[in-house]
Amino acid sequence: MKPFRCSGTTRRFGASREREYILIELENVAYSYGGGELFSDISLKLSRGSFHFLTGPSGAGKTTFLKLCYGALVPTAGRVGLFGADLHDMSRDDVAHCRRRIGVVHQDCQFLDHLPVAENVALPLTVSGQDKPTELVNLKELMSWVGITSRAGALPPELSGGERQRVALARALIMSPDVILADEPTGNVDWEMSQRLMRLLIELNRMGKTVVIATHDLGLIRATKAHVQSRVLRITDRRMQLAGADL
Amino acid sequence: MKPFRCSGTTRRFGASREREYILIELENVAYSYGGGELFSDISLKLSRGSFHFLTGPSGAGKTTFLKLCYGALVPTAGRVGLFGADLHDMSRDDVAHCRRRIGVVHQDCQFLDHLPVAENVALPLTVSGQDKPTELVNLKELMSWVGITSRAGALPPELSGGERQRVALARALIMSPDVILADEPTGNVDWEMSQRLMRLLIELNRMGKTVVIATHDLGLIRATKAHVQSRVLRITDRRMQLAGADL
Amino acid sequence: MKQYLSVLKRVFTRDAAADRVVPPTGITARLTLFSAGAMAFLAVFALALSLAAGRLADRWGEDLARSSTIRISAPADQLSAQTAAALRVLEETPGIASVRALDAEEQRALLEPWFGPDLPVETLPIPQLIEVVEADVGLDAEGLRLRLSAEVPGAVLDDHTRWRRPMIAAASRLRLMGWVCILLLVGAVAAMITLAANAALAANARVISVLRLVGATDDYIADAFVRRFTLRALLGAGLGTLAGLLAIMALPGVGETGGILTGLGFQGWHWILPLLVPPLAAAVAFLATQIAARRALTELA
Amino acid sequence: MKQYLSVLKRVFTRDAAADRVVPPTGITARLTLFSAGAMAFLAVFALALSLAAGRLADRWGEDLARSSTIRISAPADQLSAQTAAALRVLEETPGIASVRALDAEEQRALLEPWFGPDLPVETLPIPQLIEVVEADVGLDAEGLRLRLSAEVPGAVLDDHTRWRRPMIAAASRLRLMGWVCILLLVGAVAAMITLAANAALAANARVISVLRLVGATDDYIADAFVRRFTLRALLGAGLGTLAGLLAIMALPGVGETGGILTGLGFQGWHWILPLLVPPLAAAVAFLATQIAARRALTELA
Ligand SMILES: Nc1ncnc2c1ncn2[C@@H]1O[C@H](COP(=O)(O)OP(=O)(O)OP(=O)(O)O)[C@@H](O)[C@H]1O
Ligand SMILES: Nc1ncnc2c1ncn2[C@@H]1O[C@H](COP(=O)(O)OP(=O)(O)OP(=O)(O)O)[C@@H](O)[C@H]1O
Ligand SMILES: [Mg+2]
Ligand SMILES: [Mg+2]
Repeated sequence: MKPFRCSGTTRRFGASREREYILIELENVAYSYGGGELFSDISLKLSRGSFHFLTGPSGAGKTTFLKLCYGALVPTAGRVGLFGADLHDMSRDDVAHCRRRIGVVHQDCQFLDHLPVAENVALPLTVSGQDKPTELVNLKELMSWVGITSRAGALPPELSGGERQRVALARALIMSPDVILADEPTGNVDWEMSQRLMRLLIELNRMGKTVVIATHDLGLIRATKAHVQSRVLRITDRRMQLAGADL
Repeated sequence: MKPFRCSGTTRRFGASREREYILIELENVAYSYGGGELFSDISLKLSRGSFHFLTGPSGAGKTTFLKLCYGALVPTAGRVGLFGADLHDMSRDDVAHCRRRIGVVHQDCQFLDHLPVAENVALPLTVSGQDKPTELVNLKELMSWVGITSRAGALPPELSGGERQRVALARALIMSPDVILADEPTGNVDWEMSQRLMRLLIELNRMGKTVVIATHDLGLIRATKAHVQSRVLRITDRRMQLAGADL
Repeated sequence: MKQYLSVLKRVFTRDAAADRVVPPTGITARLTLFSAGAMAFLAVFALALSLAAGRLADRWGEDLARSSTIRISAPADQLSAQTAAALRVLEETPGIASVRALDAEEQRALLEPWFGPDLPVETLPIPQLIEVVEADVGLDAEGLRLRLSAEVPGAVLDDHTRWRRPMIAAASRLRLMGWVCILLLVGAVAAMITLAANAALAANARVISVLRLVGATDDYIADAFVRRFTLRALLGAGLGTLAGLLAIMALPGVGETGGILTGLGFQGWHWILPLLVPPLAAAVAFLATQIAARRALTELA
Repeated sequence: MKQYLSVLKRVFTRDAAADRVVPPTGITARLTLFSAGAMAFLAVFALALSLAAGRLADRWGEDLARSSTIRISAPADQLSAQTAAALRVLEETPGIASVRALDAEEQRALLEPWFGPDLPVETLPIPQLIEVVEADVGLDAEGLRLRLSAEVPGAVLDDHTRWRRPMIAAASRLRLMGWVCILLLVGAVAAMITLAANAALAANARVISVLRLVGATDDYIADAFVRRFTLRALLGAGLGTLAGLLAIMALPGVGETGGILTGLGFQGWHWILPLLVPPLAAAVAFLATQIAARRALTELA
């Protein structure tokens, strides 16, 4: 495997003291899909070990915001820094290498439909050349935690909606990433399962991972807040606000 | 437009007194995807104007059950009756005509990605040859109710997750179907919007439509039960049970 | 059959609404268009080649098979008598279209390469040549030979068999080559369009399942695709045929002197043949898409 | 260039894990395989045709251009003297490979069709024919004609120009036809494989975006596809070429008597040419997929 190239090759972003601490940084970011601006002037620092919820009405831009955080979209104004490097200065390969440090659960979970579930979960290992036998232990553990062991040999089109989301979560976690971005990871699973998945994410957060979860489920947020110190970000009226005690 | 062929051409199903009343009927139905049986011995009559919730853990078979109800799957045992006709006796065209009387919101909303949202909503009208100008008033009203008027000209891939679900609901309702089957229709929308969508479904139910909603969101079920007389079906342990007052 | 006719009718009845449900552009559209076009272009070429070979073979066949020569070698005083006798025999022989004794001028032209233009044909003891052109029914060469030997002792019938055999073989070989080419191309056209239509349908599997789920009948869905691909193949093959015809007309003509190899082109009613290529391609596309769409549909509930 | 070499190296380094990320089968796979195969098959045919035409043109060119005839018409007593004089002149003329006076037997064979086999050549006042074969450097026909008219008054040089012109034209036309076919097919191969690779990539757009999102580099993704399609085109074209060669060998041979039209096949080092078709197809597929994959990738973030 090649040495990690995400930072170092490009100009450092942020003050050097914060470098180790701030993993993803947005500075006065605005985004527009071509029509009016979806949101503007968003500044945020995601530091190591933080836990954020992202909420807001449907169509407010939660998914768009997460895409900015992993470099799938480039802001129309402002700057995005990933692991200390400015997104603008990063090559496509640099972005690819950064993605290995960011686990993403997409809202519309997409898989390689011709590979069984287990291989889909291991896909980030495969494409980064790390599919060693030692990792397979991890794989088994992860799959049993999200409760898809019995479906390990199935193809993705044969999964139920909730199973797809759990497989997507497992795939996001398999590389043991520094940052976990999950977009409505519990939209299709029942309450017990969603609690179980949240426990997994809380556990990972305790181990130092940065977690951002976009969700519209206020009940989930309330239940989680009891177990972990988290901040709730709300996108409304083209602005991002820190939600107060009203939750 | 051709006369409706869903019933009449094939053998009548059920006793003749119930014919007008029972729209969809399952008799000792079992289903298996090839492995073990997913559920078995389910009997259920969906009568005109009834309101059902369908719940159960992820992977229990909610989506599978709904697919049996609109003829997308054929039961491995037992019989399914659609609008008084036995599914086994129906031709492919009969099934297609029945689908025009059943509005379905799929869990993974799929659209024609090359047509704008408005045309996707009107698609059931187009394929049944009913895209008359009079229907377009309906279309506008429906789109504004589910809150996607501003996105009417967008292409489906440009929608947010919640917007997709609302477009799918609008498409399911455009033909003013007798039966509405919705699979997690509020999995990706916020609480206010989900309440708004439920009000629409309750309103339609009051007008005599049969409604079945598969959801894992117990809060939604509780909130809705206050406004409409509904029954909650739960699939667990390969059986379908009527949930009691514990909800 | 009757079913296909009604489908055909539907295909050529434009339905703007139904047309829109199939994605309009994309790589598979270009693929169908191009493969129909390229194959039509090649088919026109092969057709031209094959027809030219056919004409060539016909011409050789006729020139060589239908004409024989009778050579009368006799003392100068008997020559004209024997010639007259031979002509009499020939006139009574069935299967002969025309008979003509060559005059001195023609004989000189024939001999010129060997003797030069100044040969005094009249003074030489050279034989008289009679050109015999056979009728369509054919000539009984052996019978004629027997009668001639009986009545005109100095006559020798040369029916060119010796020359004919290799030429006929060569011509039929050319013809064969042309037909092999045509067959190959027809096969390639059919396979190519079928595969392109299948690829396009596979790429549109989602469109098909969405349509089926919102209550479209099989006919509606299949027709939308069949119409699209049939018209596309027709257009592509039409353009390809046009390009092929233009290319053939643009090829430098060798003119009359070219002899056996002139005329890689179409003559007379043969012009109709290349015009059959586009409808043929459309028919193949129609069948291929029809079958592929139905197969794709029955896999859906 | 150097970049492409390193990519080439990667392409032929098997990576089982990377291979699995591209869907193994499906219609686009068959499409690539078949279009490469069909086009290779046709290319082999066109190549054979073109080479045969080339050989034919060469042979005619040689047969006709390299040989001339000198006809010596003289009174019987002067004939042998003039013949000897002409041979002397010819021996001194540069650009002549060999010279030979035809003997009576040969002259009789030439004249037989007109006079019959019993012609007493010796007793006739027919001219003496001398066959002249030119050397590679070429013969100055005008100069020779002048010298002959000075030294051998009865000699006439016939350099076959009259015969040669249409034949050469016909031969070059055949050659042209062959090359047009080859060009057409090379173009069709390239376009077909490009389109098939593009269609396959379009069908796999989702695979590409999933791979990109889980952190695969552009090189990894592009290589997986390029490897798949290059090998597939190579296999398809290999099978097509093999089939084409077998078909050509299976065509009935006309043998020596066929003359100008024998030998639709490969001779000598020409056997190497059809073997170049599969690598060529693979190279086209390599470039097409490489370009298409990179284009598809830069559209993704
Ligand atoms: N590719 C695109 N082109 C144009 N507009 C887009 C595109 N993607 C998203 N949008 C629009 O931008 C807005 C924000 O989308 P986004 O997906 O970020 O919303 P969201 O907050 O995730 O909503 P939800 O809760 O429904 O998933 C929506 O109105 C959507 O229609
Ligand atoms: N095509 C298929 N082939 C094989 N197994 C399938 C197929 N479709 C679904 N299954 C399996 O059947 C079970 C029930 O699936 P179903 O989609 O009905 O569940 P569900 O109750 O809708 O779950 P969820 O709440 O997660 O959507 C799941 O375990 C799923 O993996
Ligand atoms: Mg979203
Ligand atoms: Mg489901």
